[in-house]
Amino acid sequence: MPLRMDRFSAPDASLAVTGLAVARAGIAVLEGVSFALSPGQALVIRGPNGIGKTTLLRTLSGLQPPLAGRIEGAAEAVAYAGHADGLKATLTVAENLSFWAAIHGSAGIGPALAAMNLTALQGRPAGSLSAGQKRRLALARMLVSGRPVWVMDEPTVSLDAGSVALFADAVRAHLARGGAAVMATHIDLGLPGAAVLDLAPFRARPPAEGGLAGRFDNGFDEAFA
Amino acid sequence: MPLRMDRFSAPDASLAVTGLAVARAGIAVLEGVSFALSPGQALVIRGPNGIGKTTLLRTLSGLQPPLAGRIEGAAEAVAYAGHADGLKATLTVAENLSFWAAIHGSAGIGPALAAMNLTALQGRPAGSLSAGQKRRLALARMLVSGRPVWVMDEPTVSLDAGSVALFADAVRAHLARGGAAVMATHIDLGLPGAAVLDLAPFRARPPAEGGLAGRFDNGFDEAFA
Amino acid sequence: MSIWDYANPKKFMQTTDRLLPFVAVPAGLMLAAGLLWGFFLTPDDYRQGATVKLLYIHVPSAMMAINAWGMMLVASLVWLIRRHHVSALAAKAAAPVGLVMTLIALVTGAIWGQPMWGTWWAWDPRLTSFLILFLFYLGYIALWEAVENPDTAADLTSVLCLVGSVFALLSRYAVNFWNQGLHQGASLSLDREQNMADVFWYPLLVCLAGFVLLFLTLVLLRTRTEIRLRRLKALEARERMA
Amino acid sequence: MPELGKYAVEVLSAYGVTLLLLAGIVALSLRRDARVRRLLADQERRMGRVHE
Amino acid sequence: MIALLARDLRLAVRAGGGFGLGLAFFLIVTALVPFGVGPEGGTLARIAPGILWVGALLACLLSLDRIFALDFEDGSLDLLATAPIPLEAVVAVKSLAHWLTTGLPLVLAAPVFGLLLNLPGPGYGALVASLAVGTPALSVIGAFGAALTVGLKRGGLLLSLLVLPLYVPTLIFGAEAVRRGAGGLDFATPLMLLAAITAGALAGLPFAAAAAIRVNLR
Amino acid sequence: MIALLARDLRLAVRAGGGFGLGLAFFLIVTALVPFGVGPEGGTLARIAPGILWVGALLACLLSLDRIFALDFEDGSLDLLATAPIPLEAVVAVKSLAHWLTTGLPLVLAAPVFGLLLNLPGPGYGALVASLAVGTPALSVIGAFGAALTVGLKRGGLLLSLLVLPLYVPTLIFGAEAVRRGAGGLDFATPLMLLAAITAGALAGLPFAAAAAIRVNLR
Ligand code: HEM
Ligand SMILES: Nc1ncnc2c1ncn2[C@@H]1O[C@H](COP(=O)(O)OP(=O)(O)OP(=O)(O)O)[C@@H](O)[C@H]1O
Ligand SMILES: Nc1ncnc2c1ncn2[C@@H]1O[C@H](COP(=O)(O)OP(=O)(O)OP(=O)(O)O)[C@@H](O)[C@H]1O
Ligand SMILES: [Mg+2]
Ligand SMILES: [Mg+2]
Repeated sequence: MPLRMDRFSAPDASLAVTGLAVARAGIAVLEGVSFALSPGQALVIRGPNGIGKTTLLRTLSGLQPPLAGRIEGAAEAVAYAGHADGLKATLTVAENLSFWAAIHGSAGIGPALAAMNLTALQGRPAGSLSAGQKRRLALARMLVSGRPVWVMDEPTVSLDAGSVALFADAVRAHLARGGAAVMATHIDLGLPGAAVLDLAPFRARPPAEGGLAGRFDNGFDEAFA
Repeated sequence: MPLRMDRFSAPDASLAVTGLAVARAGIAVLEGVSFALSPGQALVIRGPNGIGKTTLLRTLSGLQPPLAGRIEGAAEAVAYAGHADGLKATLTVAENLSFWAAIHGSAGIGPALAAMNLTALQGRPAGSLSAGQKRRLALARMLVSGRPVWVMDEPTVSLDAGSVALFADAVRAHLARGGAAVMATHIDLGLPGAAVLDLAPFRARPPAEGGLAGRFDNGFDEAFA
Repeated sequence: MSIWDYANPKKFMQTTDRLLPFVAVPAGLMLAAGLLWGFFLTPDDYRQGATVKLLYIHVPSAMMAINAWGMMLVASLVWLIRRHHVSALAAKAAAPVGLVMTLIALVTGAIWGQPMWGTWWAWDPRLTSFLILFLFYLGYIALWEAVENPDTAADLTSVLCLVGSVFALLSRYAVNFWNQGLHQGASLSLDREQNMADVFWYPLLVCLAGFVLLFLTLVLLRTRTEIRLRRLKALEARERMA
Repeated sequence: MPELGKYAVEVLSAYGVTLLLLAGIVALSLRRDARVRRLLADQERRMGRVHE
Repeated sequence: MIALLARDLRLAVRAGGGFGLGLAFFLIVTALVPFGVGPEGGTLARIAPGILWVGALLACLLSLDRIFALDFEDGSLDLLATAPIPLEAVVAVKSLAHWLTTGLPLVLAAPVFGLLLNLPGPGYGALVASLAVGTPALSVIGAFGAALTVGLKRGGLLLSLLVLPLYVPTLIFGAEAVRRGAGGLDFATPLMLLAAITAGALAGLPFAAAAAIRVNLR
Repeated sequence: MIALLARDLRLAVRAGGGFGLGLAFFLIVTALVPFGVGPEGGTLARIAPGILWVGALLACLLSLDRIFALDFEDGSLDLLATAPIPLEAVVAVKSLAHWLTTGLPLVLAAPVFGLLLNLPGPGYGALVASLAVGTPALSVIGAFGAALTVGLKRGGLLLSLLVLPLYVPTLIFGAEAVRRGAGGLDFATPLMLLAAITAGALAGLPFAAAAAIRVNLR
């Protein structure tokens, strides 16, 4: 793989989470989540639909504040890829990727294009790609972000078997360079070494059973006591 | 399963395709595709990203004209579910589904909600569902369409294992009622009885090698010969 | 041999390749002759003074602006009914030329208006309907530019051209209803003798012919470009497929 | 040069603008034609469809 | 069909205001003009008919891209195109929904805005009548423009460019009717012409719009 | 940062016209008013300053939702919010891109539109000066409104409702400057006030807008 082989400078690739609770639209969905991730490690997040994987990953990326608990590790170290691809239909593949490379101050996009098998498509407008091709482009963005912690929400949706293997290679190379990765998924990613965290046990309990309530509710239950 | 058990009235669930060629943006992507589907059968379409699965399915649904070849079977028999879910974020789950039921003149939405495990969510606005919950709702739409041929593009994207099983049950029930289904997918759908069509051999050849050209090109190669 | 044969790109390219010089050269000659004649060799009008010289550019450009839209309408209909690609591309090729003609008519009219009516612009029906025509050209061109797929673009712009023509006629009528206006009536009719003296009339005819030929030249040239561009797109696509 | 009287500015500017616009559309058309020709020739060569 | 109408109306209401927002925009345009033009009553009264019609037109215009773009983006338009109702009917129903949420409130509230601009007394009848007759044409013409631009990513401004020249005849006859009404003259002729435009647009444009949508979905 | 500006400009151009379309809308508004108001030159000249400013304002307004909504819908805004440039800078750059594609062309083309409305001779300088000084404020204020409504599905009309009142001071001083200019009076005072508004908006609003976006993404 023709990727840069230098290790990451600070901020580094470790991430530790203790007693984290996350909320969606003000309602706690997960609580008591703890894990630690050091450079070179990958964590696969599993759990049924609607348990809160997306919410957890957005919180890790600093897009929303945690309801409770601590996240150690800078949000600036995280590169996030969500359900939406964040592509501009009218820009070409190369233009889309160059933009993110420029924003993150990374050098060339050639290696990332090659790693995701997009070199032949680089002149095409992103809007004319198939679903899987779009996803490959979204993943190539992680490579040019130059950030040590990759946080990805169902990265392999729509990918064919060959592309899943490409993706797994890219993640392995990233880990070998001292990076870390957190990925939510329902299917096998082809990363046997990764730790797995099943979120089912952390489903937030209703406040009546001792679960966390939103901040407002705390002062509120008393008011109506 | 509490689904209606009546067989489909006309138009019926058979679909036959001979020598079909399909084009995307005027460029042939597949050619020479032939298959026949009779009531009770399911066909799984496979092939790498960008081969033309989505294009083929849209053509089968009558959303775009074929470049060449014949499709026997009425477009009116087909219910289509694409990559996009077609949900309205501000309507509730029940409202979304009732709308499609009304458009297709079907009766209640209760059985469809139950089949896709959405009954508990029916009062929620669709915009507040997680990715997998949205997909379940999109699939429930097939059940209320009352149409005999289901054409689905990667139906199980974002679904957890339990939901994939629910979906497989729904498809089996549909087949048992005399319906048919065509599904494009990269992963296992849990439908062992289904026929599989790999599209790789049908990739359109360039016109130089005898492949089909767009209509415009026909008079055109000569002009620049 | 029927006229539809020329809708075949091959036939069209071959024919126009030979034809183009025979249109372009007379266009240049007529235009030069008419404009020079009009500018240097005609007398001033006793009322309008030297501004009468604007006649030789204003009237031909105004007529071509309308005729170009008419040609686009015909070409769009041919595309919609017979699906001849060359026809759609010819309509596309004509639009910028029509736009420029409209612009020339507007600008020269405005310049003429200052001495004649004491204002650059008045909401006269003729002027107003030209402004609307200008907008239609802009919208038509913008729609061609905005659509990626050429066949889709051809279909959409053809529909726009049809609907637009109906509404352009309607506007013309509405505008008349709304304001009686300052502008000259049509004097270019067959019984022209009351309206215009021969000294103005003959150079005007030459200019008219020049503008028509220039329009033809440009449309043929631009259609050839569009066909090549279309060809280029198709080849690029094939290359990607291979 | 004919005597244009007090309308010299109007007449000359109108002729000027017209010639400018006409020359503009002609030049644009020619330039675009040349560019497309060149691109097409490149493309045909690249795809090995050489001809005279 | 009724389900589609109900859905579109419900969506408009849920989208935060529905009825209210078209009105609010109309209000703001009519309120901004005095700020721009200055407050003398005479000038305002003279331009009131025109400004009211231009305001109505812009309020319509601003909500046009809602007609199809959202349904296109989330895939619903694909599904509607394959549904058992003809696409022409879909266009017609969606235009109707647009009119009910934008045009109708304008018709009902127009007298109030006339007041803001010092519209002379006899003009109110003409204002309401002309808006009632003319705004359906605005919605249908707008639906046609929206259908043309539906495939294009945020064709908002292109849509305006395409639609506004098509609006000119409606605007002329509408404003003329109000002007005549405000001057105490007979305004039957422009009103009849307005009605003719509306009838023609209603009869023809849904077909053109449906054709455009089919092309755009291809 | 420059990459972001280049991207936004490129997107605006690719979206079919970019620079052209804002202008086209301005043209159409100024052209529609005479259709509504009637063709007499005197009335038109009197209302020209106000209408020109209202037209510029509406042309700006119509393209506002392009500033953030598209980036929100396709997920880019999430990514920009986690990128190594501050969100305040993102807002500022995006406002700048909006001004370059909308405000600047208006400034340059305004004299032509003045012609259409019979703007009296001395008003042209004031028109160009006031638009040049005032339109940046329109873009920044608009970006703030767009930031407030970015989470809401198609908040287009809500956006107009929020933004238009914020535009009123700019409109008043801008139109006043042109009116004074057209009347041959000194227009330095309204121009200074306009400049003050622009400076204040540029200094403060990017922060408010960035905060609003952060809340909306949560
Ligand atoms: C922006 C302003 C103007 C526009 C858009 C305009 C447009 C037109 C059009 C469309 C025609 C019609 C050609 C035809 O139907 O035969 C025409 C002809 C003509 N215009 Fe203008 N005009 C403008 C200003 C003026 C002015 C100010 C004058 C002079 C006082 C003028 C004098 C004429 C004359 C003499 C003709 C020939 C009439 C005929 O033979 O039909 N125009 N113009
Ligand atoms: N905007 C919202 N408003 C209210 N509730 C929401 C909203 N978005 C999500 N939820 C709820 O929050 C919970 C967590 O959603 P989240 O998207 O994190 O789930 P997920 O684990 O990513 O599921 P999936 O596997 O389906 O993507 C779900 O129950 C969902 O219904
Ligand atoms: N709008 C478009 N313009 C040009 N080419 C396109 C367009 N949309 C798709 N294509 C191309 O057409 C081909 C077929 O695309 P299609 O979406 O049918 O693939 P697919 O098999 O569904 O792929 P995936 O598994 O990734 O969804 C692809 O190579 C794609 O790049
Ligand atoms: Mg999720
Ligand atoms: Mg696909």
